[in-house]
Amino acid sequence: MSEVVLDVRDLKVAIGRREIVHGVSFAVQKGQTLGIVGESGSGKSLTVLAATGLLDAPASRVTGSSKLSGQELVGASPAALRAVHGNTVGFVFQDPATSLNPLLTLERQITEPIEVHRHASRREARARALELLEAVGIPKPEARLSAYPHQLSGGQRQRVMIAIALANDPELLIADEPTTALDVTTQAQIIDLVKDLQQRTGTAVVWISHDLGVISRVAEDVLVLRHGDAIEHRPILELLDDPSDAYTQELLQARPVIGKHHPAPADPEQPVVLEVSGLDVRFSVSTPSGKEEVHAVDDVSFTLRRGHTLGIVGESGSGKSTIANALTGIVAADAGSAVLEGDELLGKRRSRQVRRKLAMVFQDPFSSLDPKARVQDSIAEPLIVHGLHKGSRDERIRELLGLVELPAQMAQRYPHELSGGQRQRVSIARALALEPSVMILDEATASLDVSIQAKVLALLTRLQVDLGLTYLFIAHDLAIVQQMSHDVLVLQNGKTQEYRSAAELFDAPESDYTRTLLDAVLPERPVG
Amino acid sequence: MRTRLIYSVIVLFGVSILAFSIVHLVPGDPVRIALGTRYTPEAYTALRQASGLDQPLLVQYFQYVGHAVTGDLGVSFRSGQPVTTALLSRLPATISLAVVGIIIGLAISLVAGVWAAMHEGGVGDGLIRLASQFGVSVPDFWMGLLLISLFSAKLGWLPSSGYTAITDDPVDWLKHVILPGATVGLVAGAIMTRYVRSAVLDVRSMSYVRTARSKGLPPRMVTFRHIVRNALIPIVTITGIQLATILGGVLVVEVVFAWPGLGNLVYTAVQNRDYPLIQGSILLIAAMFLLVNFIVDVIYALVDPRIRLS
Amino acid sequence: MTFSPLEVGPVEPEDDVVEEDLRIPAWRLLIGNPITLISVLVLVAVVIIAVIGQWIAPYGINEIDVPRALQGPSGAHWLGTDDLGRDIFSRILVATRVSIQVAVVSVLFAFVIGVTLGIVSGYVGGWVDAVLMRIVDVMFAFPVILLALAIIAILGPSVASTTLAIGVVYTPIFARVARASTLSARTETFVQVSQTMGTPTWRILLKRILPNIAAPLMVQTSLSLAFAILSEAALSFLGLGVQPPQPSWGRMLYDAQGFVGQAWWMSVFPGAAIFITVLAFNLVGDGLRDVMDPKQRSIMEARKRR
Amino acid sequence: GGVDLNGSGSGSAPAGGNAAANGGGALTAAISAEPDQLDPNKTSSYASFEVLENVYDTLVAPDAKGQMQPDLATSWKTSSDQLTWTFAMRDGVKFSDGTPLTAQNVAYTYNRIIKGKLSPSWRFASVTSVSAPDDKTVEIKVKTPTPNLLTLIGGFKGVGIVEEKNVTGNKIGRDPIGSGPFVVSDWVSGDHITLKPNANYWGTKPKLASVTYRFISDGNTAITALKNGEIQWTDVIPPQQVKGLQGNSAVKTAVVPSNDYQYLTMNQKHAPFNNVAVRQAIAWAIDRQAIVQATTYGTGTPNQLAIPKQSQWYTEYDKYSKDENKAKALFAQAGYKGGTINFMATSDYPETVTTAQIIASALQPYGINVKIKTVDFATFLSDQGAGNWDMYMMSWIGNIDPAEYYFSQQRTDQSFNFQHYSNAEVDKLLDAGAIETDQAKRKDDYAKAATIVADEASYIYLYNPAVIQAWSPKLTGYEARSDKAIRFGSASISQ
Ligand SMILES: Nc1ncnc2c1ncn2[C@@H]1O[C@H](COP(=O)(O)OP(=O)(O)OP(=O)(O)O)[C@@H](O)[C@H]1O
Ligand SMILES: Nc1ncnc2c1ncn2[C@@H]1O[C@H](COP(=O)(O)OP(=O)(O)OP(=O)(O)O)[C@@H](O)[C@H]1O
Ligand SMILES: [Mg+2]
Ligand SMILES: [Mg+2]
Repeated sequence: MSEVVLDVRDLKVAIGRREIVHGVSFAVQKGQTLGIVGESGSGKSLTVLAATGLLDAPASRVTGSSKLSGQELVGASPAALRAVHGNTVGFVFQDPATSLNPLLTLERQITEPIEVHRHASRREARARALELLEAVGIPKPEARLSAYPHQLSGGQRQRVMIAIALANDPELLIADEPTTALDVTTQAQIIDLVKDLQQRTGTAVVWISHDLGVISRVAEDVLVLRHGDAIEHRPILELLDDPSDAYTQELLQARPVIGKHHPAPADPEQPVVLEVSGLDVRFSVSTPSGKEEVHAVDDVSFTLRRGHTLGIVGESGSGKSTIANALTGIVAADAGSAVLEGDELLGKRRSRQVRRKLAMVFQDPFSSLDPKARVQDSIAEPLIVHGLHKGSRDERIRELLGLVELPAQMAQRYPHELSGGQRQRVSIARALALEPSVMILDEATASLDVSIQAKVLALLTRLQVDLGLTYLFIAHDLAIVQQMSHDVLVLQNGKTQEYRSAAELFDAPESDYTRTLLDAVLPERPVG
Repeated sequence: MRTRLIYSVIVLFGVSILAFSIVHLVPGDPVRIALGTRYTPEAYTALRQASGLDQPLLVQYFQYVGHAVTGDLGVSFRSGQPVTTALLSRLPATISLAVVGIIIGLAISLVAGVWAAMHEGGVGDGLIRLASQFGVSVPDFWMGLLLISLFSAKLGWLPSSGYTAITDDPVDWLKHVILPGATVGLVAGAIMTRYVRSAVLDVRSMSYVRTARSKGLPPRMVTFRHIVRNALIPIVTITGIQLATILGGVLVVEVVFAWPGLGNLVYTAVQNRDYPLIQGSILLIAAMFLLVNFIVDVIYALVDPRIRLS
Repeated sequence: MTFSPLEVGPVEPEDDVVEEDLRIPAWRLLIGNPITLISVLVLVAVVIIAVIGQWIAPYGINEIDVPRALQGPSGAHWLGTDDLGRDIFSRILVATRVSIQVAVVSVLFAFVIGVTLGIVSGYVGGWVDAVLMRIVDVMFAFPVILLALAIIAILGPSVASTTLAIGVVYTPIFARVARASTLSARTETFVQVSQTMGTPTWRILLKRILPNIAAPLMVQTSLSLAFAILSEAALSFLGLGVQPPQPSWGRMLYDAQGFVGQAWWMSVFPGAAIFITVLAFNLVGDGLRDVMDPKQRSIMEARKRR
Repeated sequence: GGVDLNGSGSGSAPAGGNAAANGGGALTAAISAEPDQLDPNKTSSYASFEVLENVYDTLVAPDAKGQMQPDLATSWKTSSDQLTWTFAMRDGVKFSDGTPLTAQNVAYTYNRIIKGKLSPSWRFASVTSVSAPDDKTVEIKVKTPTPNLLTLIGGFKGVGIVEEKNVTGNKIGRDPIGSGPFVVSDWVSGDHITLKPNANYWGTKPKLASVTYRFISDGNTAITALKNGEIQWTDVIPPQQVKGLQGNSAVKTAVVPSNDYQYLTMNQKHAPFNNVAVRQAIAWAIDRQAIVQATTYGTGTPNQLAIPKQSQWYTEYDKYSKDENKAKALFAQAGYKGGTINFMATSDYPETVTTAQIIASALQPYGINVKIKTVDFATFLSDQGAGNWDMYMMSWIGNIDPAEYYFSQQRTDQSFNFQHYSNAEVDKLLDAGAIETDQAKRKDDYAKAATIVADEASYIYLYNPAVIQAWSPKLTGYEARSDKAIRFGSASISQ
């Protein structure tokens, strides 16, 4: 047994009166990776921050013990903690967009911990920074040293974060959802990078993720957290093969995996509802150096039949949302046509009647409901605007809530009194109120936990079957696209890479790009 | 920057129209004021003609703007002095007061605001917030009278009023500028403290601050290099607003301290219905306002590479 | 497509639980803060005095009695008498109405005009926005005191013109605040949802934008009320506000200017009335900001629950 | 005294050049406003004259009692028809720049005022020509006998003798050249004006090394500065502060009755003031004592006519007192039942606002609702001319000769008869007084006219305010004068 780097015993965290982490214990050894999984809010971040003495919430209280190479961190003095942070422990946080200081050069940000802990001279620190940038795979590191964070892509920023965390060869690396905000392809690169570095330096790693797929790729051991309790703490393969806890089983179950679920079959003879051809959208972005053009959607065509689902998939920035926005009229299309049940959507002011036939459900359930409006007011809006309810309005609202499996009392609530899944259901109910011909779902489940995502997806499938709905399903996760769609359109840089029936596409991808996407999908179970 | 310039010209043009119409809408006869209590009707007509007040308003306006474009703001109706000269002679006092006031305000607000934000929710924070509310709620003329009666009348440390140019005697300049500067600075400081505090609070919860702490940096480095520096943009903004306000003339304070600033000049000009002088001062104040905004923009770019490099 | 009313199926228990409904109503939080509570009570008292002041005043506000002039505080005249022998306590009580009335009406004026301009400008954008905002810019660049001086000079000094002057001066501020908030509210997804549903613009402005920018507006309103009282005092201090013999706090300070040395009570008490009222408005504004700001609010709630 | 923090004074070399001769020290004086300009013939602001008094000379000048004495002219005589005045000029007078001052300069100045219709031109209303037959002689011809010509051309520095070169060079506004004891050496806009002794002065050389005028509009500030020793002289003193100052041994306070007067008047174009009984009723209804007390704090002198006691032209008259019964009876006689009247006051003269409030309270019992409209002085003057007022209070200042007290305000259709008073008898008396050369008869004419004016309450004369000045005991050789002329020529200051 090699040496224990971090040893956490019965760690409890309370904020205010509320205890959030109820006594968690775990240990990580040198060169080993511990994965922590759990739903959002289960206390993953709090546990790790408290264990390393980085928790800074007002009125927080930490008890228990956490030893880093034998040194007790719970209750340690700020100075003692500072000597550890950035030195023997390195941190990588979730959001690469905001975790680097926008006003400082990369050099400054990387050399800071080196100068502070190693008392290195400017030149030595700079040399080390170069080395680190090279190690994390930033091209032309010399030139990049004087760059600012906004000049880097998301993946590059996360690499810089890793460089900072590894600057002083820490014994322990804490990675809190380091790849959640990244594309699948970038995510795979970052995972490989960390594994590679770990092999070279023998650093112990604690890797937090809500995605079991990621964890199974990086970790040897897994700790499953739920509501602040450790439910399972076992080697990963053991857990995957034989989950003992019901909750773990559910997590595994809910995980979208390619080929696991298929959409209900749809009748190919159904009439065409939406016919899009040659859709083209350009944005002119004004920069101080002049106007620049972004070709967001480049000559995209597709048809959608009643009762079918068309999946649109692609990396971030590939133009998926822009297609949806052009159809709903939020952005203006530059060319092309879109005919919805005989009505041309593009290029003119559309009537209110036409607008009604296209409903949209957005990604973020937090921002798509008016925080100042009760659930019933949000659902009532389309009813009032289009005069859609025949009988009593309250009756109809209750009916719609029933359709999305929410109790009628929810009508009185405000959005902040709902969970994410409930909010997304309300959004769906509001879309249903329009009695639309086509429903556009733009990453409708991307921000939900896997178990809730699974339920919402199931709800959508049921509604499609029961009500004969037609979906335009936008997502970046190939597995759920596969689960929901009859046809799939793969988009890259606004261009169609492949547009075929889902079955054919997943069986035998034609374009290289589709293949890269499929390759980057994490396997269900790591080998060995 | 060019659009900024065009924008400034448009705003100045709008200001000139507003200034001109307002000035001429105000009742009160400048000629009678200028002639004093005894005069003959002939003298009245003569002066009216001599000052061009008998012309149609539109003609007066276009003549005014025509000259203003060449930098000629006309001559003061009362003193016969060129308006530009009269305004320039007031600038040193105005700028002295503004600079000293803003320095005092900044010093107070940076120290108190940053400290309060870094100790959010504590007793000190509560006291600073309350004190800043007191400062915002006290009428400034009141504060001025108080300072005079304490430091000048009671203790005799500082002169109660007046102004010496810094070029004549820097020590004397300082003695004279301290009290009015403190009056202006305390009020500005109270207002700015609130903004500094909330700006620092906003930054403090940013993810990159957690990153900085995770590097084990000393607290001072985290506070200044990472937090305060990122809070500078809103701080610069509110400083600019305060500076522009003081430059525009803190009339009541200037009256209390017999300070020869623009506010005092404008006030007498209004009393005398000295149209060219009023219009000139309004244009100057507006121009300074725009200039300060411009400088604020430049500082933004200096502080923030995202603005500088894009 | 027909929607057959489905049976409301058995609702399966959601296990993504919502935090228990521990929300504390905003007003409870507001008055939970002792400083805010005191400020609210002060304001309530001020409003009551504004309404009934003239009936509870022990003396008539214009009972001039020169031989009795400039007497210090005493049993007969709690806060002393002024240069014409009038009772200062009575005048302060009666003056409350004017000061509050000027502040409230002018801020109401500024609110209605400013917010309308700001919302429309921010939401509609384009040239409407450009034109409206240039006008606002011009008003901002224009020296504030001069604008007020000029308006009062044009209309002649009176309560009405003071009110209008202060209202006009504050209009662009409300316009700016409303516009800035509208600009960010406009890009909120829920507004886009309403747009895609074909909801008419007026309805979006009224039902979606306005309630969601209420927080900054409320804060701005309470701060503006404070500043409006100060502005009335400053204008009256220059002799341009409320006209004698009607008392207002600022007017009383103006009258007291010449007596600072020998009759401190003439300036201290009206000054204190201004200061206390302004402070109360500012502190309530601060309290509102804390309650309205979601981040501040959860911190407060966390503390409350402790 | 406090610490002397006065920063000006020393420093630049005096313009006159003979600083050694005057060891009288540097004086700093506070006046309430900044002069608008220093052209004596053009300015109308008192602040300017406070400075110019020490910079310019006139042909003749009043002494402390208001008697006209030689100044630039040493003697004068009138022709037997009283239509030609001949003045003999003083020898060896020079402007401060060294140019000799001759009769030509006098003729130039007077003609400049007359032809340019400058503000003092009303003083030359009866003058038909001014000429200088030689360097030593000035000849003034008048239409009608003008017994008060000396007062007209000497009572006021607005007719100070200017240098042509200084005028045509457009310098006079800020760098005036006069022949008085001092010369302007420095003007820092908004802050101060400094005078230096005039090396070419014809009279006794001033002792002071310099006089600096600072502009302080706030009375408290000025008094604080005086007590602190920042200034040594000021007239920015609210009357209510006088008592406190008089008790202070570190300050000398002068309260001297002035030649100004305060009056109340009613618009006789408007009902009910076209009815003499209503005007008289109001004269009986008001409490003069209260007004004088509340506005001047005992420094003013109640007077029911315009001319003050110290003047040789004084007439006794004290008909009115507060009498409610008389007032009621007169209102009843006029059939006036009360109503609303507009009182115009101006914030630039706070006593008008105070008086307005006292009158409002005094008239309330008679069912009269006095609405006070306070405007700034510019508006006051416009409205005064436009006639949209019922009642106002104002002062009339700088008077020496009785004609100045009564003619332009009470003679039918004169330009300052804003109340539209018209009485043939009064007109006749005023016209006669203007040309009467017999002093005693002249005094009698004015006494009669004034009595009628007061009886008919065209003006309700209230009081003569005082000249209030205060200075440091270090300042010697200075005296406060009733005509508010501030002369530092013979003053000196001990260190
Ligand atoms: N500073 C704080 N103040 C109050 N409550 C907090 C604070 N930080 C976290 N919490 C609460 O603690 C609980 C656990 O939070 P934590 O951030 O550890 O969750 P997580 O498992 O990391 O979730 P996610 O996957 O969303 O990051 C949540 O209910 C959260 O609301
Ligand atoms: N309003 C806009 N103005 C300018 N550029 C825009 C605008 N909206 C989108 N873009 C650009 O168009 C491109 C496509 O964006 P789009 O939002 O459609 O991507 P996406 O595929 O939905 O990405 P994601 O998965 O991140 O949501 C991007 O480069 C984006 O920066
Ligand atoms: Mg987390
Ligand atoms: Mg998108």
